[in-house]
Amino acid sequence: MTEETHEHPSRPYFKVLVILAVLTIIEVSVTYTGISEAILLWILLSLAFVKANLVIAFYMHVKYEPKPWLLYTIVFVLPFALAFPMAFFPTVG
Amino acid sequence: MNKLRRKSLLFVLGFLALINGLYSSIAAPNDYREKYDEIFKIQLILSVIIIIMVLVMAIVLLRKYKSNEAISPKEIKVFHNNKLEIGWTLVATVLVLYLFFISLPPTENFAAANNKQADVTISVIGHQFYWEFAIEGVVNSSFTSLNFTTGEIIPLVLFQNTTYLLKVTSADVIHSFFVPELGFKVDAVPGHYNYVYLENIQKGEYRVTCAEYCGVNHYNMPGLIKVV
Amino acid sequence: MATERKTTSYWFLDYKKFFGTIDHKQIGMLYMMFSFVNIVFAGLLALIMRAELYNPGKDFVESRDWAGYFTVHGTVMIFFVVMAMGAGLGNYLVPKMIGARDLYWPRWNNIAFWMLVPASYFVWSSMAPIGWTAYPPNAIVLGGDKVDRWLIGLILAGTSSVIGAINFLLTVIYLRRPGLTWKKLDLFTWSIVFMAFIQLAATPVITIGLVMEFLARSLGATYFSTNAGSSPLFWQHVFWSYSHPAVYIMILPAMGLTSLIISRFSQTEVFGKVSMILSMAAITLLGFIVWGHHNFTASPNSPPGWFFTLTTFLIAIPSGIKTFNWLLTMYKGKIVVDVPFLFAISFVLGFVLGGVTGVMVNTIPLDLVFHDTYFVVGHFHFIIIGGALSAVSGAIYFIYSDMTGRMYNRKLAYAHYIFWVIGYILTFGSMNVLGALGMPRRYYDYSVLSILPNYDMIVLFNRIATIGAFMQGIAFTIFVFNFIYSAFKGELADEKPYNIAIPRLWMTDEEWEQLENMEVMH
Amino acid sequence: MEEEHEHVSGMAPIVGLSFAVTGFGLLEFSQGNYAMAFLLVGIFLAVVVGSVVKEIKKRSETVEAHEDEEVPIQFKKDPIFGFMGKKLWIWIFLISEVIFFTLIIGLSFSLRLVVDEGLGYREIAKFCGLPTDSNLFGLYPAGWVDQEGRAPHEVLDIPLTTLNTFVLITSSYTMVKAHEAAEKGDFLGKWGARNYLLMTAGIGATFLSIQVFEYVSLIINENFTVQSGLFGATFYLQTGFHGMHVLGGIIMILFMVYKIQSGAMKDSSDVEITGLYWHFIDVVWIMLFTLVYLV
Repeated sequence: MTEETHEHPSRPYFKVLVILAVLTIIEVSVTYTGISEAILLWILLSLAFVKANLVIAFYMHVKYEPKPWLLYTIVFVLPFALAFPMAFFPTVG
Repeated sequence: MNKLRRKSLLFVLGFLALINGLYSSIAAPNDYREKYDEIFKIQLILSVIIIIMVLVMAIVLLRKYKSNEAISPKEIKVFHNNKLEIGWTLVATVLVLYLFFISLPPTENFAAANNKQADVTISVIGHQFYWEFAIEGVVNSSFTSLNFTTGEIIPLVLFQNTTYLLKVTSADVIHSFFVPELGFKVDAVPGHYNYVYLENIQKGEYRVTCAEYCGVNHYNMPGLIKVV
Repeated sequence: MATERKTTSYWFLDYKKFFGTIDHKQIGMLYMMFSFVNIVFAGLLALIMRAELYNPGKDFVESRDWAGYFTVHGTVMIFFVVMAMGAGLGNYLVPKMIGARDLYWPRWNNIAFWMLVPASYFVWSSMAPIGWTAYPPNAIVLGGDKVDRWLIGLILAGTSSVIGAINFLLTVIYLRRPGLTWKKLDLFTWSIVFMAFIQLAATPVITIGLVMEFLARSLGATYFSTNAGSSPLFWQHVFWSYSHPAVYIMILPAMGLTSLIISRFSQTEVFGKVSMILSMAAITLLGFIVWGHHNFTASPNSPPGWFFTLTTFLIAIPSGIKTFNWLLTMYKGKIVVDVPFLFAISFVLGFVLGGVTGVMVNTIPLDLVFHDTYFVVGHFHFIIIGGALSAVSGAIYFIYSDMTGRMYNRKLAYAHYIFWVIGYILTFGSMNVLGALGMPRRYYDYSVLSILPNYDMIVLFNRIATIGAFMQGIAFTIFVFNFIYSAFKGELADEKPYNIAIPRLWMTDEEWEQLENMEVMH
Repeated sequence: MEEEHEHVSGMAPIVGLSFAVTGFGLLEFSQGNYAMAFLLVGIFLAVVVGSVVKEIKKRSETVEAHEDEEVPIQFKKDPIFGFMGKKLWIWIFLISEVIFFTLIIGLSFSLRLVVDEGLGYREIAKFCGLPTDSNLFGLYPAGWVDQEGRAPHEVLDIPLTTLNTFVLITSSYTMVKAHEAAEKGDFLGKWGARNYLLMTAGIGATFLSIQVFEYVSLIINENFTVQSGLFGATFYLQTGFHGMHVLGGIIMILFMVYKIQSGAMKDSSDVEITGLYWHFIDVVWIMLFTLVYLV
């Protein structure tokens, strides 16, 4: 693990922080523009998705693991896919 | 071995004949029950065949390969037969899909009850521990299935030539409106309507029971449907 | 071996070891003892219930107590008997199977076990008259702390099972002996992997549900209340999204044990190992999208019943494949007929009987009659008692000499077997008949059904069921007696107690290598 | 280390059995005795903290690494999962957590979708051919509102929560810096892992205090409780569980600080594991903030 870190001496942690902050500001300000809830939902969801994945990729350094996609799939995509129908099927299905 | 095979074959045939005889002698009082009988017969016959097959296979294999000697690890064999495996996977799939597709029409029929037009709509309300019936659109038509002073059961009287839509709900906890002989049950859920469409029921008396645990007197939630 | 046994024999008499052991075998035995204690008392509850039902009318139990009994019987049997047995046998066997010294986290293993004890205390002390499904308006309106105790007990049990699951997964991933690839991993270990995955993935669901019900009871939160726009059916969905996969938590280790025992005692390898693994994977994944089949009569329209019928039917395919693979494992083998093997056959029988009745329950036109009747009770008892508990009993006989250093009494074991099989077929077979005759479950008194045309049959089959239940009671008494008596007085066991070529539990390094180099014959 | 040879652990069963104390705490909670409940849960936490501290102390006294701290002898690089090393367990645990939070947020949001007309679920459902009115939830009140008919943005203090979001994101940043420092072997320096971890814990505590303040003001000023319809009930469920995870994360970070301080920290993997957990909580908050507060 230590060798790998030396290969990436500087990771863009601060940059990510700034991007996250900016995205949050955009999110909050979008809610004050008064567009309809239905569109707002999708804008906010996609912004949140980007933010969440930034944290996962950089702060949880999935991006720097030897098998990023495997990890991402097993830990995030598969459980999400399992839980999603359980969450939404009862009410909206 | 032959003897065993012949015996088991006779046994299976006899059992199937018994089931067939049992089911052709009973006339179902309504549609739901008729479908139930039909599908249950098919499934029962298939089940009996499967169970007998498993038993026969187990007994035959056990008899044939029984030997109480230990062999050395080198002699252990691994058998592998892809064709056989794929074969029975396909058979199982076809069987299962067949069972699924014969169950579809009655399923849809039952689920679509709320879209049907009936002559009379009766709302059925579950209480702890009795049923309340009321004819929709008729004032003061409500009555309970139990006479509280005498403890008598008051029947819900239906006419054979009329079609009914039962609108089932509950006033307190979840109950289930279950008429075994008419082949249906629906849960009575507070704040939520379930529908049952009834037509062409044979004359007779049918016991209503509660099939969802609803409290101490769950077993004693009397009701009666009388068809005249 | 012989010297090692003397030290493992009566370790549990030392209180320090009894509480503090972090050895996987000893914790496995603790799990087994724990579930024995629970099964004895939960079984007694079942016998009391059956005795009450022997005659129609009220005999010697009050209705409210009776309702408490079936709640506790169900909950304890599921969480503290069958699941605990799975965890116990997994603890005992998995490290041996994969050649590890212990589990990955020995200490957490101990913590997970001792968490179960308070959990079972809370469930036992609840005696809540709600049924093990705890459907909301009923479970929420009940006063007192009974239901709260039940909820707390289950939350603790869930936490324990998540810890256990992570431990098993880590063990299998990291502690396999060199050369033991995923492909060579035996079927029991695979079954524990799938079981652990289900525990990991499904337990959060029930935790959320339990917490919601807990808050609804204690703070009046409106998760399931109709006035707030929700529905009591919401709980049913959350609950069954866990509880259906939970059924596979119980049955998967039993499947693994059956594969293990049948192949060992037939002295062959399991027929179609790859398809066995794929079947288990299919069962695991499909298990997460079938929960709606518990709600066909609760809301016939939505969510669409046909979807859940289809997915549930699909589970029948891998189950069928597994059944025939087990049977064909015997083909061209050299079968040593001994107690564990007979119990494995009993598993196959129970599994098939439960399986075909399961297909019936899943067909909606039939479910309209069978749902919440004794048919369902018969169905899942066939799977759990006839299936899972048979396999577990067989496995306990299998590893008995390794656990205690002594041999059980074979005659008593055969008596156990005969009473057990006849008992469960009588009880649960007649329960299936009762359901088809229209007797709903959780009925304290069936004399109210006297207007049904087949009332005589209902009485008759209730009596047969009671007789069968008492036969199972006798069988289990013999088992427990044999277990305890032989541990102290049984004859000392040989190094290899059964006349088998490769009892993998007792394998030497050479045997491991031979097994690993074995080629597949076509 | 005589204990180890006997395969006996004194603390483990005590920790396991002490869950009974939490159970009794919850029981008192359900009966309305909140003081007693917090006392009992406090006792449980004290037992856990005590045993972990004892364990860390014991490890700091031995020179060689503890047996279950090292990847075991039999460890063979698993072809699929082997690359993860010691942090595999937290990833496995996170699978469980992903399902947990997907369900909490998803169940709450799916309830909202059918109740809240404005979100356009009906149009999408019609477009996809799904049932537009769920039979399950027959009696909707109009909209996603509390008992007084207020929508989320009328009840919740969004500027304050935005601030809180910044706070949590910043804590994630300091956490990742702590990991970076730990990987370089800098544990005790001015910009070392310990100080960054302390900073993270402090910022996390700030987040929690703001959340507690928010709860109190919601309950007292706005009369917004778990009984305020589905909106209130699910709001407290989601944010409450998240808050509890933050609390757990802070405790975990403080353990790591103690571990560094006592010299038991041998490599960076523990900091990394704590970090993964902490960042996951951040991810959850990002979704929560969007779906609970903003939409």
